[in-house]
Parts: sequence; structure tokens; C-alpha cells
Amino acid sequence: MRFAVIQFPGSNCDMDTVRAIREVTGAEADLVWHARKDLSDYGAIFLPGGFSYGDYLRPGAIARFAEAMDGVRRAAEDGRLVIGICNGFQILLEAGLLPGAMRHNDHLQFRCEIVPVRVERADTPFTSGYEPGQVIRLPIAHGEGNYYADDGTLEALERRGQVVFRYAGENPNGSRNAVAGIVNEAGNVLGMMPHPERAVHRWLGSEDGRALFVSMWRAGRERQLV
Amino acid sequence: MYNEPTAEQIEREALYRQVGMTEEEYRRAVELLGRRPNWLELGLFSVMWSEHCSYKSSRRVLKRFPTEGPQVLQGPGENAGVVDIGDGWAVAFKMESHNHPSAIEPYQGAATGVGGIIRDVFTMGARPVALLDSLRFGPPDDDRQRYLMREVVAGIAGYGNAVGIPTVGGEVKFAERYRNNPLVNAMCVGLMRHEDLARGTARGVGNPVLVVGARTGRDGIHGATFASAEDPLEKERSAVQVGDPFMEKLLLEACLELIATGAVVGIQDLGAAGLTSSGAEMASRAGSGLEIDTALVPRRETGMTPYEVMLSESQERMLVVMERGKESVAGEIFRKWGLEAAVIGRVTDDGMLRVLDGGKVVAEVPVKALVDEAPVYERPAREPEELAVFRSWRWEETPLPERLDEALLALLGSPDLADKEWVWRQYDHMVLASTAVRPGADAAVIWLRGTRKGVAVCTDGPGRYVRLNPLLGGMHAVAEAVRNLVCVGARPLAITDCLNFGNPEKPEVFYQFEQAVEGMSRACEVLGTPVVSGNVSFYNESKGVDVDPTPIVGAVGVVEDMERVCTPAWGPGMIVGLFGPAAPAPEDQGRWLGGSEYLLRVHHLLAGDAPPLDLELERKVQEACLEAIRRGLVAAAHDVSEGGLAVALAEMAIAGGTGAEADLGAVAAGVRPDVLWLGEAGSRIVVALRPEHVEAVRRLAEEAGAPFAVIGRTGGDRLVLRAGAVQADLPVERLRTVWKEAIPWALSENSRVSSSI
Amino acid sequence: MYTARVYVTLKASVLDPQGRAVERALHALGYGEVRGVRVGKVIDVTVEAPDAGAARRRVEEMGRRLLANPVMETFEIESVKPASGAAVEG
Amino acid sequence: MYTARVYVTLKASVLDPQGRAVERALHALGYGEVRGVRVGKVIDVTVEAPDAGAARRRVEEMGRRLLANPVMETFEIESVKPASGAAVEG
Ligand SMILES: Nc1ncnc2c1ncn2[C@@H]1O[C@H](COP(=O)(O)OP(=O)(O)O)[C@@H](O)[C@H]1O
Ligand SMILES: [Mg+2]
Repeated sequence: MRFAVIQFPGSNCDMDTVRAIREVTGAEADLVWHARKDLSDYGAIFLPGGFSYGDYLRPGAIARFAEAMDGVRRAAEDGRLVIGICNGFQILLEAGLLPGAMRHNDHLQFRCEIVPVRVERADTPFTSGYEPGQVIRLPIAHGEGNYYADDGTLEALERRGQVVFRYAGENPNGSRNAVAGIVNEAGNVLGMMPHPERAVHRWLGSEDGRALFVSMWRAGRERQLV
Repeated sequence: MYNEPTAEQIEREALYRQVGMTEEEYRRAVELLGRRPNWLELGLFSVMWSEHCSYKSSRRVLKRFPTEGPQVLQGPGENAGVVDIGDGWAVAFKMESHNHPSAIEPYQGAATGVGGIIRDVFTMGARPVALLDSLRFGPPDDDRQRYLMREVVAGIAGYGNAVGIPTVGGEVKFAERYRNNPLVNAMCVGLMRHEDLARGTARGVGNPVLVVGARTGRDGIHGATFASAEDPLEKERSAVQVGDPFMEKLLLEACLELIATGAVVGIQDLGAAGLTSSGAEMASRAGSGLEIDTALVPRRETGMTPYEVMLSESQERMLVVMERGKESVAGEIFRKWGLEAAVIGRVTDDGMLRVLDGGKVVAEVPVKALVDEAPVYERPAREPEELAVFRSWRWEETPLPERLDEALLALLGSPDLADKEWVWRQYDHMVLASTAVRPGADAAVIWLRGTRKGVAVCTDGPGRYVRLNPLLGGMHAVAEAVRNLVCVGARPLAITDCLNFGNPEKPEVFYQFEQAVEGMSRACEVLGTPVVSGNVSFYNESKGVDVDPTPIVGAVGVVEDMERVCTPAWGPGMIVGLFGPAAPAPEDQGRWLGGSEYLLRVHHLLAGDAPPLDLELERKVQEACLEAIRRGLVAAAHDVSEGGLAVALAEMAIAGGTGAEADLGAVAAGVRPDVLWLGEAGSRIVVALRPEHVEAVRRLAEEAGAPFAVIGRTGGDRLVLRAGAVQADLPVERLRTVWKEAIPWALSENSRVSSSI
Repeated sequence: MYTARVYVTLKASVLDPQGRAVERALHALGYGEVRGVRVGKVIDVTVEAPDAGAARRRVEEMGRRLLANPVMETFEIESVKPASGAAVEG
Repeated sequence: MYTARVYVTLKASVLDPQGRAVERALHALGYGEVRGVRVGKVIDVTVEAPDAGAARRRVEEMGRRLLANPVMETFEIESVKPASGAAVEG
């Protein structure tokens, strides 16, 4: 399976993500410019972290109009894998591919640290390499990761088991229900604030992100995604 | 055409004063030009001859710095220094101040400071991989200081995080003399292959000159505003420059892509004095001339005069000289990134900086006159009277506290020594996924991915020592920074610096400056770390009070094997060793107390001399410790600096979540317990060793001629300090709480929230 | 040319961390009478348009598509006025 | 109880990168007629006060002291109205 990492103006975790995919799975990963519409070659698409369009107005608000988002939408409909990390999660929310929105962290500060995160679902194509309920350590780095959805939406997310990652220690940003990552109903689109691509080597303080890339690689093969 | 004074008027009415030139300087300009300068030409002289651009007060003194070594690929004189780290890799780095803008508007001042230093590094062809920030404020006991600190930190975070360069290190200190003059110094470190080294030169007659990036507005134009024929916004003008990290990120990517094409002849950021200074400097380095038509410069505002265009300090712009015929290469790359690239002139061979306005020549000044012929001052220097007063302190009269527990807690909770996590967790210190040693250790380590190598970086600036003894303080600044590199297992390579001082026209301030540079130079020579870049910030004064003399040193080293990186975190069951002197001779006790954090926090005294520092001993200690780490004999290491041995041990205990018992009974004869545990001296590193490695380390130290002593063992959950009798005994948890909570507590008072809401 | 002033505010049911911080700060400054603070955006959009009505319709559309996020925000056009003075780019 | 609506806007000469980014986004979305965008803040402050005039005076003071940063922003009080409905916590 081939991986795409979309590069928006202002993305800054794009290369980290490409490297993590290559190093962990050995698969091919391409950096794909945001103006490219056709993403049909890719079985899995990453929307990386960063500050696309400076995060001006709202994080993800401008990036969601990028031409590559057509390809992302199509991939989501096809059942291919789409994952947004940090800014990528914000873009998926703005694009309506996942429900909810992001507010400023409740303490209003940017927060960068390694935090405990509980894997609530280990039966998704992104998390099959983890144990259900496993608490892993992942870096976060964001100023607007305070997840919001109205009561009805939130209740539905929980009922359907769409909350995949949840902060297991102190809630670092005020997210409702301590949400750190969610999937769509079909289970093939994931958005998460923590950065698995920064947790792939002992020297980086955690290796707990590796299983996510491995899970995706496996799912891609099983599902015979391009 | 513009409402500008004539050359005659300038002379008759002494208008040169309005742009900060003395009469003598004006006469010199007339002589060099062979005629009276017009208003624009006067503007060019005034900015190029300003302290900021010409280093007219410091140039003579800075010559003292050692700048050479086999590792140096580029020394001072370019936008950043560059050193070799082996295997074809090199590091580019530099530090710069943004003190004055930060005092006016802390968020934007700090943000644009970060932006400027990033450009200095990528302009060399290096990809920035780390930022550091060195900050000084007044004590956090008033709303203004807390506001400044919150905003400065937010500004650094807001810019660095968005550009996507991890801020991995720095320091924050507080002292009375920074109350009206906060210091904000930022350092950037970049990585590159040797062959990608780019330089700021304007070579090749006829080569096109481009301005790329943001448009030019009326930002930061100095003093007099006669020049504005029509400035519709005059009343609404703000001196504040706003940073745009998004633009910077695009500019960074576009410039690196452009440099990689090989079609770039020279490139330089537009910083202070904008087009004037960058144009003149690039021409000067190449010995060429430059022609710029201001009408071709893309503007953000209407009605700008050539004067305003030439002097604008709008952010996020670069000046690029391309190979002739390759303009379109730049055009394409910049268009892809959504940026503008405009050809605004060309390289000439007549040595002139010629400014045109729609084809018409409006200024013509020899580059040499602007750059090489800038005035150089021999400022008088005189030892400040306060030094004699400091030295007259009689340490014997300082009472001994009953127990050291309280003193140790007071030190751990002092804003200077307390945990700075509140600051650095606002910085994205992990982006680029290469940060192997994160903030909080002696130095940060950036892993050079795909290799086993790493780059270690840190900053240091012992302001109090420099105030007490500028020469010795300057030595400490370098020794301490370099020692910090050694503690993480890096071989020191070179340093950059930012010299923050008061008004150099005061002989006392100039004395501090001269002596500090001398001290730094000596340390650099002995420790083998040349100065490859730097910056001077003078006039940090207000209401007649100058800041403490504050040279900040940024040090860079290389880790050869990432498996051998060390941090201060120790584990249980280890032996605690100390490289360097364990105690002073009884007659030297005063030297260990003078200028110490302990004397200040517990006795509220700033007195004495800076602590002793023997550079040869320092070198031996560093060599021995580094060798021990490289052989894999050291489990944890931490240098002993402010707060002395007790604070160093406490920090290691907190970092490792493990207690220890240390006993200095063997060396304590005739020495006061406070001197022993809280006294300060250079050349000391605490290490934790597995028991089976102790003998090897001892032998190694002996061979290197470095003192080494076993002083205790780790384990349990208390830190116990004895010299025979117990002198302090505290739970590690208590130490941790005091150390961790001091800064958040100091800043939590319900005061002004940031206006950046 | 017309300038439309658009407000974008968080829905009343959405907790506003910025508003909370300002409120706390005002209390600390001695403004005990403050009962609530909400922080939103004011966006001035200057457009070329034949008349104010046309300008409003276009800006209305921009509001729906880009300026506000309907999940948590609402927007309203406060006014549409002939543009004044020299235009300065962002 | 009164709610004062305060605008905080950047001084006209101060670069507004956010406004510029929004402008470019609007152009890309097909709104070529957009000539400029400036983004500021709107702050609704609800206060206990004997009358609208008193409320205005207090909020005016808050504006000077806290809500705007005088070196780069200006503020104006757009309106002071009796607070409507239940005050929602920030
Ligand atoms: N304290 C210093 N130590 C060493 N070099 C210095 C020092 N101060 C300035 N320099 C050198 O002088 C040159 C001009 O510095 P500066 O004006 O800060 O650069 P820029 O033009 O990028 O602002 C640089 O090459 C810098 O490295
Ligand atoms: Mg420079």
C-alpha cells in the first residue's frame, strides 16, 4: 500500500510523518502537494500537523478548501484510510468529515508534552496493534485541541464507540469527555490530536506511536487497498 | 518631488541630528561623498553608521574574540557562523537580541525576534532545526513583569511553533536591573550539507537582485518623517512590527528550495535597516556595487517614498542575487509557495549603492563609505565604583543558618533556579521529531536522523557574576555553557553570543563590556570553542539605570554516538561522584559565597567577587567527564552552577525520582556547611555511576589531571546531605513540589491577562 | 466599494475560554460588577460591488462558507457601508 | 444589567496577517471582488450598573486598561444595551 502525506502551506509535521511511515512500515510514502486533486493511487492518506494557512481565522478553516481535499473526500467514501493528526484533525472537522469543532485550549496556552492516552478501541484499522484499554504515551503539541461537540453528537459518538483515543491523565486542553481522537461511523477516517509520528524511536521519549503505523499497514494489506 | 529637506537645509539646520548623527559624523559623510548628502543619502549613512549596523563602539573590542579552528567553515561576518560536524554535515547558528521591541510590545517584539534569527540561519542554506531563547525580566513580583513574561513566552511560542522549529532550550533569569529593560535573545541552529552553504554576497556584474517574501510597508522607519509626502495613516501609525510566521514558513521552504537549485549567487535576510543594510552588506562582501530601483519593490502601502522603501524594516523579506537569466527559476518556486519575487535591481562593478526611483537616480553613495568607512569609537573605560564596594564585603560576618534544609528549599523555589516547564511546555519542542534530549537538561540534543549523531545546544549567561567581576564573569559565561554540552555527552565545537549591555558611552559600562569580552575570549581559547557569530545590544538603560552586564553564550557541540547521551536523571543503586574541587581551601571560602544565589536569596546580599575559575582545571574536568561519558561509564551527569552542590544533587534527585545520601565529611575540615553545599565555583560536574565503573572513572580522571571524588550513593526517597553530621534531610517529593510550583505560582496572580486574547 | 462588518461569535451554549479569561482578569482588576464576557471576531470585508445590497449578499455567502464554523459559531452582518479612506492591505 | 459591545481593532498601519490570509482564501474561493479584510475582536461585556451611562463609563475604563493593547490596537464601544436573557457563563 502507498501512503500519501498532504502538504499544505504551513504544514510542519509533513516530513516527520513521511519519515515515520517509511521507518516503521518500510512502505512507500509520498509528500503530496495540496493542489493535487487525484489521490486514487493511495490506500492511506495523512493530513499532517502544523499550521496550515497560519491557522488564521480557525485552524483548518482555509485548508479544507484545498483541491487535495476532493481526493481525501473520495478516499473516505471509498473506504480507504484517512487520518488527520493535530492540524489534520482540525481540517477533517472543518471539512465535515468528522463531527465537532476545536476551541482554544481552556487554559489558552499552547501545550507541548508527552501525555498518557487510553486506546478505547483496538478494533479499528488504525489501532489493531494496541490492546483495548491500553494506556500509551504520546506527545501533544497544540493551542487549539479543546474538542467540542454538542450533547447529542457527543452522546452518539460515545454510543457508537467512535471515541478511539482519550486522555488518560489530566485533561490537557478541556476537551469534552477528554476526547483525544475519534473515527467516523464507517471507521476509516480518524482524527487525533496526539502525534504518533513523534513517538517512533526510543531516543524520542516514546515508541508508542509505532503500532498505529503498523496497524494501518496491516489493514491496508488485508483490505487490499491500493 | 517629495517633501524632503534639501542638502543645504540639512546642513544649515543640522537636521542630521534628527536621524541620530553627530556633527562630526555628518562632516565625515560629506567628506567621503565629496558633496553634501541629500535626505535619502543622509538616511543611508545614518542607518549604516548606527550602532546597530556599524558596531562602532564594539568593533575594536570584538576583534579580540578567537574565531578560527579546523571545525570553522564560516566565522563572523556572515549572517550566521557555520561549523563542521563530520560526515559532510555542518551546523549554522547565531543569536540575536530583540530587547527594545519586546519592551514596547512583548508578544510581537519576541515573535519578530525569533523570525529574524530564523532567517539569518536559513539564509546560509541550512534547515533550521532548533531555537533557544534567553530571557531576563525584573522579579516577577509586579503585574508588569508577569505580563511581560507571559507575553514574551507566548510570542516566542506563537512564532516558533507555527514555523515548525522546535524551541528546545534557553534560560530565564530575574533581577532588579531588568525591570525596565527586559532582555529577549533568541538563537537559531540549522543543519546542512557542506555543499549547500550559501553566502550573502552580491557577485557578478549584471546579475539580477530580487526582493522576495512579504511586501514592504512603512514598518520601523526611524525618527524623522519629513519624507512622507502623503502618509494617510500618519496619526494611526504604530511603531510595532507584527510577525507573520506563516509567511516565514513559506519563505523558509521557498528559499531552501531555491538555494538547492544552485542558481543563487547570494542571499541575505532583510533585517535592521532593511534594503539599505542588506544591499550595502552584500555588495561590500563581494567588493561590487548595487543598483536598486525602489519603484520596483512591491509595496503594502501607497505613496511610499524611496527613503521609506530603503529604510523599511518590514518582516519576512529576503534579498537574493540570482545568476543572470535564472530569474524565472525564482519566480516559479516562489509562485508555487504563494509568494512574490520581484527583480528590483542588479549588481554593478562601480562600488556604488545607487538608488533609483522609476529609473531616475535619487541617491548614489560608495558602498565602502557606508560599510568600511563607518566611524569606529575608542570609548573610555573605567572600573565601576561599586566593584570596590562589592569586594569589601567580609564574608565572615554573614551568619550561618541553623539548618540547610530551609536554605535549600528557598533556593529551589527561587525564580532563577525553579523549574521552567511553565515556559517550555508552551513551546513545541518536539516538532521535526528529532529532539532526543528535551528542555530541562543541561543542554538539548537534536538527533541527526538517519545517523548515530546528534547536535547539542544550550545558552548561558551569568549576569550576576559579570556585574561583580566582568572579566571572570565573562570566563564563567563561556565555561558554563560549554560545560553544559559536556554534561549531555557532546564534544564542544564553537559558540555564538549576544552581548547585552547598558549605555557604552558610560565608561563604567564600556569597562564591563571590554572586560567581559576579554574573559570570554580567554575561556574560548582554553576550551577550544571559537566565536563564529554573535550580536551586540547596547543602550539597555532607562532612567539612567543600566541593565546588569549580560553576555549570553550559545554553545554548540556534537554527540558522536546517540547511545551515549547523558541527562541529570539518575536511578537507584548508583555511586555519586564529583569531578572538580569538592571544597574550597578554608581561606577561599569567601570566594565560593560571593555572588552566590544563596547569598542573594537567603541573606539578601549582592556582594563579594565572582566565584573562582581556573580555565586549565576547567578544561581537564570537561575532558575527563566527556571521555567517561563516551566510554559509557556514566549513567547521569549534571553541572554544578547556581545554588551549588546541594541544588545540583536535588535537581538530579528530582529528575530521576530517586533520593541520595551524600557525605563531604572527608573534605569539610574548616569549611562552613553553607559554603560546602551552597557555595559556587566553576569546573564541577556531578555524575552517577554504576558501582562497577567507579574505578575506571577514577583512573581516567587521574590520567586527565582532573580531581574526582566519590561523595555518596543514590537510593531511597530522601536527599540527605552530611559532613559527618546531617546538614539537610528532605523528601525528594518536597524538593520537587517547591521546585515545580514556584514559577506557575509566581505567574498565577490574577493580574493582567495577555492582550493577545 | 463597500465595507461589510461581520461579527462571528460563539454560540451561547459553547463555553468560551477566552471570555472566561478576560472575565477573571477584569475581576482581578477590581471590576467586580462584571457578570460575563464573550469574545468573538469582527471581520471587516471590503468588496467591489454595484450597491450595498449586492455587497451584503456576497459577504453573507462568504460568512456561510468560510468566516464562521456553524458547529459552534454564528455570524451576523452588522453593517454595510461605503468604503472609506486609503485601502491598506492586510 | 447591561451588555456593552466593544470592538478592538488593529490600528490601520499595523500589519494584519490574519486578514491578509482570509483575503487570499476568499480570492481563491472565487470572491475576486474582495479588496481587503481586517480581523479584530468583538468583546461583549455584561456588567451590573445603575444605568447605561454608568455601564459605558466602566467598560470604557476596562477597554483602556485591559481589553485593548494601546500600542497597536484601538477600541470603541459600539453599543450598551440592557442585558438580554440569562447571563451565560463565559
Ligand atoms: N558579539 C559578537 N561576537 C561575534 N560576532 C559578532 C558579534 N556581534 C556581531 N558579530 C558579527 O557581526 C556581524 C553583524 O552582526 P548583526 O548586525 O547582528 O547581523 P545582522 O545583519 O544579521 O543583524 C555578524 O556576522 C555577526 O556574526
Ligand atoms: Mg542577518
